[in-house]
Amino acid sequence: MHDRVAIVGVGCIGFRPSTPEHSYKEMVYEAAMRAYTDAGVDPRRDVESFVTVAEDFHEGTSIFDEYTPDQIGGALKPVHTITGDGLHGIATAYMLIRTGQFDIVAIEGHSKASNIKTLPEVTAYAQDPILNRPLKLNSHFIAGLEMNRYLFETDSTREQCAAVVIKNRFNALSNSLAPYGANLTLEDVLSGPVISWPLGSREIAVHADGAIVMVLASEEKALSLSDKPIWILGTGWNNDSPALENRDWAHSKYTEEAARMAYRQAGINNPLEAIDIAEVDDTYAYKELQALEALGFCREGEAGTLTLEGFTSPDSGLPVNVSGGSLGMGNLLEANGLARALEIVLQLRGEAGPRQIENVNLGLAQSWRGVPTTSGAVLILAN
Amino acid sequence: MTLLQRDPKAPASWQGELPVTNRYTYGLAGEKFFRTIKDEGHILGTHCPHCDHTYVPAAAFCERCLRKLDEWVDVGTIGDVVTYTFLYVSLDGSPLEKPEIVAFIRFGDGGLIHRLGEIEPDQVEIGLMVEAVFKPKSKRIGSILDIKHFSPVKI
Amino acid sequence: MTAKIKEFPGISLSEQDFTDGKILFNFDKLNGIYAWDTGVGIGSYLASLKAGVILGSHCPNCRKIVVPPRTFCEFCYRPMDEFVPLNDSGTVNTFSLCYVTWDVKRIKQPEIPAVIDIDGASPLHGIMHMLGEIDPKKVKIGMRVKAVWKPAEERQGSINDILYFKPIKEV
Amino acid sequence: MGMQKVAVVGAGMTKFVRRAQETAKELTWEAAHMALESCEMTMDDIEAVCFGTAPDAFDGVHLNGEYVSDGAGAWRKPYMRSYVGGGTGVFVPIQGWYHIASGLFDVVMVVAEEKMSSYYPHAQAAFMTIFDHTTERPLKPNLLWIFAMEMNRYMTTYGISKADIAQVAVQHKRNAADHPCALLGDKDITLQDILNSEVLAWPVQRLDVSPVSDGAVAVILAAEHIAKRITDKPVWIEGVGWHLDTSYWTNRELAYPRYVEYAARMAYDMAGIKEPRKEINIAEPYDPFDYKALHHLEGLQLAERGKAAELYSDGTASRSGNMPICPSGGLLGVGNPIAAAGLMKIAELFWQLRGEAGARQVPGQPRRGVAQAWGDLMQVGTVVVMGK
Repeated sequence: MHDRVAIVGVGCIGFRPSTPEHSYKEMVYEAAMRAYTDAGVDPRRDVESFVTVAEDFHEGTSIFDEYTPDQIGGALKPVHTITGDGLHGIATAYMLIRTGQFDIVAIEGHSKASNIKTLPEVTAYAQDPILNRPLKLNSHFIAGLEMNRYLFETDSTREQCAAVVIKNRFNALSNSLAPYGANLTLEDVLSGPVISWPLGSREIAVHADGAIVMVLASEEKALSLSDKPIWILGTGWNNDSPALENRDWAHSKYTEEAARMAYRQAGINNPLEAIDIAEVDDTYAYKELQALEALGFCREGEAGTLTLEGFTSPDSGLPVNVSGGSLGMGNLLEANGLARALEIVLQLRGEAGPRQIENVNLGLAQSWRGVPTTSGAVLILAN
Repeated sequence: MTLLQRDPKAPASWQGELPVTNRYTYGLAGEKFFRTIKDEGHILGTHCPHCDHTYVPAAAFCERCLRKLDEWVDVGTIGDVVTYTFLYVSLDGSPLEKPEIVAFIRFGDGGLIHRLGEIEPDQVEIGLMVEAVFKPKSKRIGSILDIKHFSPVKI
Repeated sequence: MTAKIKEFPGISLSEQDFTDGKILFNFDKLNGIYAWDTGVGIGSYLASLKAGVILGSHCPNCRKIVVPPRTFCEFCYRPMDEFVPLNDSGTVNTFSLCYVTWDVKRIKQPEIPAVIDIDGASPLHGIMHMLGEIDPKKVKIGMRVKAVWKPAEERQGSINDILYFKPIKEV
Repeated sequence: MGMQKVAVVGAGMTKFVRRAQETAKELTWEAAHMALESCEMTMDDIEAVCFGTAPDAFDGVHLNGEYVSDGAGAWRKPYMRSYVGGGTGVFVPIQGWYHIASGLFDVVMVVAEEKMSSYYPHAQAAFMTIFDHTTERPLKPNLLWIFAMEMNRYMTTYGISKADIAQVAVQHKRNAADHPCALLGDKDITLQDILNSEVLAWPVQRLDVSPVSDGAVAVILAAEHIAKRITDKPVWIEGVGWHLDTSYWTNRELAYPRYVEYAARMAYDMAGIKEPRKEINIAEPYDPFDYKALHHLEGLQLAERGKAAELYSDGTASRSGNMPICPSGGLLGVGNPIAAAGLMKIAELFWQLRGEAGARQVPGQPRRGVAQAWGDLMQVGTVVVMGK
């Protein structure tokens, strides 16, 4: 059994509102080639198993697993799909290596969101067909309900949520991978159209296309392949009730539970002390605040104040979403968690360029699968 | 990274649809839950004695312990607004001129997602007591839409 | 333990139960519209079909020619180096005589789908298409066939620019 | 430190029916609930949940794994859904296996569910969307096409007759008559019934095909130290394997499933099996169509290429034969709610190896079995070897 597992290669392509020059297979191939080159492996010879994260209706194909192997070098190899976020995929690769049956495993996630012409209706098809779908409501209503209850229970404000948008889109200006960098004011964010009050349109991450591939390896292989292996110290994932009728509307219970699992593995008791940098889900701005509380970085109701005070800015106490988050890099569907993890890997390697944070040794990535789900995952990485 | 040149006449994209058409049965619990809404205008839940949790809408099983639930309870037609939103976009993403008022209304330990009606947006608040307004019995088919909306309880 | 299981759950319904209103149910339909980016490989394939040519691509490493064309080889994982126009003829690798449409309608005259190994591509490299202008009883694996194209002005850059493949009359 | 050994310790399933009244969540719950009861466990004992279902189009819910999660017992637990098309049913126990073998968990609930009847009016129509959206779907393909074409290629390559193949359907449907959950068990069915059934897509006839069905199956997996505490009859997962071939199915030899061979070799290696024909006592190859069982027996190295039909004609495959094949009745007899059908084979081996299969019990105290599923575009093999 291999106890220690590291990320030894990363590759990506994108991230842009549309990518008409290549098909999804060609796009993924480029990201994968970069990851394999980065890891110094030949996928046909060295990579023993492959994991893809994808959902049929996001691809427009039933049984999308069929179309996953070729572009990642997995043809006629042990390949499987997880219908989860990229962090679920990393956790899967982590488990596969820990069994001792595999030394090197690759994980792929991508978005061709620009190809889905009816995305709101596709998203709504995830609602319960008997209880909810007959109401014919745009799925943003679920975020509106959640945000409103979150603000109510925690005494947080729309301004605090807007501060997340300002921070993350400003951070994105220093990230050449991020298409949605901007220098915004509170007024800019709050004056945008309302989508599902209290949720405004500028608090919603816009979709983008792109692909991310990572290569994971057992300790022995990692040390021989890489000068800068990034170790997986903990993985956690969890679901709250999928039913809108049974869930906790204010708290991200799945993140609390996923974090508990990951912290236990990593031996972390005080996350704020232990963790130097975090990338969390911000596909809706309030989700960042909710996540920071669920992850135990602060008490309930404090995340908004800390954000307004700049505590989560790059040069401050706990830099959060230095990459720009999903608000800056775009909502990448199943690849969202991989984008969060990618930034942590780059930061821990000291390869984050103009946005590099000093002295980072331990980082956390967190993801959520979007409305209407209650599915989240946490990954803890160290250099 | 490709050596090949894309044919300059290549079409940018290929258009198509994913034809998915479904028929959903309401299932073991849904059958009785919606029959009762249709025939009696009552809202039912099921209670899990093991977890001391009352599921509304009624469920056939407890999601926490997976035990079978057969203790049915009538939870009345009045509940409180746990959270609400004013929704300005329609199902296809186009803007709505007049927002929909959508709420989660608590019954038992669960509740229902529905529209609020007979109310102005500025009157909506968390904790507001609202009552189910049913369609006339003759128009009810056994659907969540047999409830027209929830409106403030008239005192 | 398991051997004690006597009763297995699961309630079986008939179509009549639905039409008689014995149970409650509803319908829905996904409005799922997509515009899939064709990219370099398939984009060029479609453009070639419009011009009346079946296009393949060549892997310099495996020395094989594949169809439909792609920009990288899935077996050696290296970039393909050139597009190769193939012949519009081939050999029936396998086929079926199908009396049911995709949406389960019965038909009297069978559709004849086939995998056709395309001339000019490496062995066992074919595409799926239909056979036509042939008596269903006479279709054989190994039979030589040729594409029947739509008139040039009606072609749209689609696999349907080929109407079907018909037998080549051996001289 | 060695890899944690993993055992199956409980199983449950629903009847396989043409149209279930239960929702997808309820079917899932019924199987999961029965699996818990079968080994006297509660949800407090379950540390993680693995779920399998094939395309979302059937249940008719986007992100279907999330929607069904409560039925599987995923509430506030680590939960993932794995997905390899038709191969999913035998993959999801592999997913459960790596959850435990990794050392992260000790007890995992594994559930597979399919409610094909929710795709209306015709479940088969959903399969049009498994083909390539740009290069194949415009031809309006039918799922039967690829099976019929693969069957034709297989028959022609090896000179196998329709009657050779129809023996499979006869035996599996007869076996299924003893399965309490079966949809199409028939003790009296004959070779002529199969050969005279309506032609759908030559060479495929109506009775060569397993029926569209609804159903769910669950098994509970446990690490060695727990398994031994729960039961004196754990059934060990001795080997697992899976392989996915290229998407370009028209660029492959269809007469032989090399992806099944690779998956089988992976599982046999792990199980330490050198001579599968001698060391495997029961086989549950995937049989959505009768020829597929033969195709897969060859891929599983349990028969020479083109010779699997002989296992049926010489009696080896019968329930009292040397290597009973699909004593459950298989998909052809029990039914084919896709992912659930694969996991049914795992449940069958569990019951058979414990001697709890009732009227279906194969004689001679079998020691080891193999279950296999197949899926995607004639493309994926998933294999699990189980032993006492």
